[in-house]
Amino acid sequence: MNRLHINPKYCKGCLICVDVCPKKALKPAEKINAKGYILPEEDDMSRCTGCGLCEVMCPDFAIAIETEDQQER
Amino acid sequence: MKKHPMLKYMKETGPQGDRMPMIMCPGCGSGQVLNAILHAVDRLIQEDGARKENFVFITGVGCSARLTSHYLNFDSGWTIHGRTLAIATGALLANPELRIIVITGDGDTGAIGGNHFIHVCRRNLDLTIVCINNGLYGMTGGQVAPTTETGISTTTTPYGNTEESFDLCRLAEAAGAPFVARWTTAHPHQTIRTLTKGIRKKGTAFIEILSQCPVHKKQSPVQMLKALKQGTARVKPGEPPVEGKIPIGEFCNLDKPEWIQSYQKVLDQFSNHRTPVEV
Amino acid sequence: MTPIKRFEIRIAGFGGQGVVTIGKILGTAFTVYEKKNSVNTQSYGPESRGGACRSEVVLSDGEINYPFVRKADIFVALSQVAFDKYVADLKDDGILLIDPNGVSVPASAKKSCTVYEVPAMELSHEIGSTKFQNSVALGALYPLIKPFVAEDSLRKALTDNVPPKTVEPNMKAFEKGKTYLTSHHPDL
Amino acid sequence: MNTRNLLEPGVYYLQGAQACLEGAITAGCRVYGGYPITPATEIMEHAALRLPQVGGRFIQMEDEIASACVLLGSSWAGEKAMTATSSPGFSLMQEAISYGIMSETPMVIVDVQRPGPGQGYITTSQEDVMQARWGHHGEGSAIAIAPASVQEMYDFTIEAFNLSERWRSPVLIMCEENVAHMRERLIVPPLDTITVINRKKPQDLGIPPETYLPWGHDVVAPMANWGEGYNINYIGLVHLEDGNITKYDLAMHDRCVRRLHDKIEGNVDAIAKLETKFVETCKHLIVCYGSVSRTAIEAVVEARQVRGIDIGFLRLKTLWPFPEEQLRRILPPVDTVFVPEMNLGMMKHPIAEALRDRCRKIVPIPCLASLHTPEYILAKIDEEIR
Repeated sequence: MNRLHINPKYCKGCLICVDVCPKKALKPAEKINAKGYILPEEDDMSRCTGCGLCEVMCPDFAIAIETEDQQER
Repeated sequence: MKKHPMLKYMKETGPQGDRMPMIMCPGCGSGQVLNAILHAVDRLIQEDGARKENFVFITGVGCSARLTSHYLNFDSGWTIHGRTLAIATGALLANPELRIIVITGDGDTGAIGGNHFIHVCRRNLDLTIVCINNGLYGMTGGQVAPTTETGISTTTTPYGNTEESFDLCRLAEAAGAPFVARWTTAHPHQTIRTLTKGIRKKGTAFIEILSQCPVHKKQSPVQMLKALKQGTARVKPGEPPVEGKIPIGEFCNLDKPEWIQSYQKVLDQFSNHRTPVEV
Repeated sequence: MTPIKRFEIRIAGFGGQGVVTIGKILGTAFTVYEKKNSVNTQSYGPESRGGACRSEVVLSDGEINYPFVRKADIFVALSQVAFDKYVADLKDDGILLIDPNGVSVPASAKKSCTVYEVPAMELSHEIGSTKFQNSVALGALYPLIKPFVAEDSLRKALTDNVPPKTVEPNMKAFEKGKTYLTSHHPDL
Repeated sequence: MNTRNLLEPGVYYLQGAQACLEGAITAGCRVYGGYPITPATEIMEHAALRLPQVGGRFIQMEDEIASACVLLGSSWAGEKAMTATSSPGFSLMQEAISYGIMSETPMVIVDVQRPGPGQGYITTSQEDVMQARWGHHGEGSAIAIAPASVQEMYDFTIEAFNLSERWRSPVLIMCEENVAHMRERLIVPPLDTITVINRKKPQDLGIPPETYLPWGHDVVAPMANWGEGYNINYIGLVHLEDGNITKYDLAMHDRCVRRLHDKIEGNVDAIAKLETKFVETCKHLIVCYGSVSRTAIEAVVEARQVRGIDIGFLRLKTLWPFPEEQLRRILPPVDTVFVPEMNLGMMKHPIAEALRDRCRKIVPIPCLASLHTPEYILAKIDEEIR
């Protein structure tokens, strides 16, 4: 299963990634973080195809998808 | 933890401390545009074997300008409001090998730098201009811009904008730029493709990216991206625009003499030529 | 060559008479070929309005500080307007060189200074064009500044400062001016 | 030094404007961006002719703002660059000069001064000497020098490039219309006797990109150029030595701006040059600069020889940084100080400040739109002293 990495230092909680994910693999977190942002989190990563749209559309370079291939290495 | 793939081109930290996160407001389109530009540059480095050292990013002043403000692991200049293209001209004169990417905003290009903009397009200098158009002045708090639509209220048009707005792509084309395109922050893959083409283009490539300012337009980034998608329609060269939609796409890609190359012919002919100064 | 502390030449006429070129030629001859110091200035801005065009050369073996004419040693006047405008700056015992067809010198002015005449326009016309009158004037000026400059230097400087195609008629004009003056003033 | 197609050693008869440009290319200038304006255009026309011949590039820009910005871009990309303008254009260049000071950019701007305000006129003037110091916004100073002859238009322009490279600073050549337009002897010495200074580079000092501090290492930081792999960010905001701007605090601000200021103002002795005559024990003094010094020395010599007035001569070759300490060191206490200027009294202010307790009286001798005649200065001296 692909893994989601959110950098909490960089993410400002715009949630563009949650919206653009074609497979709806992400969801907003339930809790607000210390900076007042709601960060994205994994919803059902089994749906993630690793298309990378969330990475390409992230304004803050805060998201990364680790595919299964990469994990094996 | 795996990092965002484009962070390899960013200076996350330096000898005197961390530089990121970037200063942009949450959901600002500028970061998305930088993301797309870095993807395009990455492609040129990987696919064309372009020399990373030759890429130079130049910005002026405004939200768009902050993109080069010490974040990039490239040569860059965070310069003067509106003057980016004049500075880029100087850099190209000094070193035509440089691949200059000027990131500007609609105020930078359409207002204070308008004169430099039309003349760079006229000369057809080999550089890429990426204009992030959010339709207002964000950095100073949401004032009207030359690209603000008629009727829109801003802090300096409290009763609505009574002026007509600029179509920067038509301006660039009329001024002579051979490569002109427009996309939005909702079209990342198209943007990356066009940017790659534009940077490869020998000549002035003007690429406008319609972008969102969630803060001053008081809407969520997600909503605004949807509006950008719905409010625009792809138009191919020669096709008429779709009624009620802002045209997007690659509008022209012409072959024209690039100025540095034209001047090189003068250099080749006269650099060994000695016109004596009158004694 | 005679040593020289400061010698001032002013040439004036109307635009198109080649006044500026005479100044450049003189300066080049003095500086490049005679290894003396010289400063050449020309009328500019308000001065060049109203038909009087001026060129000045200050010549010295030493440093030249103030670059403009204070009191001219020689004044070459090719038009009446120019004469009237600048004659007051000529030294009391100075030398005046005029084209008698364009300039009439009042009797009062003739008393103290030495007046030489050269019909520059007319002589130039004989070569086929009035545009060589400056070289005629330069040729006529030569016998008057002989102590400071060799003829060869002036001719070389003339070659440097006129279009290559016109060197020959300009040389002819120079010769005509020089001959005219020396034949009328055998003492020179 | 690449000497191909440079003006060869010898004696020439040139206009000040031409000598200036020849000096520039001899000093290594290979980019010129400009905009026509009377009475500075001759420099630009000569640049258009000569730069291709030495393998450089010339461009006529859309305005003076752009012309000055060309210098920033060229300098960062590694070439020495120059522009020339006249007073109204000089006003437009102030933005880039200020940026050049902050970004510590070697660049040379020639101001062939004409009188103002407004369009004023196209004749001669020294009315921009204060603009050279205070025209740009913010603290920090540029270097300004004032040539007085065709030879100096050549020599001082080489010196201007050397100063700009040595101190990483904009250098302003403040000349007057009459100097730019006059023709005079220019002696070009053997080219190997001409000193040409180039910017210090991190590569030469063995500093790799990883440890390079673009605004650190020394009083004048080594300068990396674009295209060399140093990932340098030229910047106009106050910054830390490594270029970081997020760690803003007042101490960082103070350190950044004070260093820029001190780099120039703290090295006046190394930068500024004076010329003096008869000053050792003089009773009166004339202080001047630019082409007025040519009239002034003539008047001084005449006042001494003919009138028997004990008057000394001091010429400021460098206007800014103002050499106040040098003046105070060199000069004895004097009675009257005359300051002839082609303006209504500008440099008399720093001169008066420097000599505040060293003289009885400061007498400005203003002259607008034309060079003083020696008689004019002598009359003022007579008026005060006799």
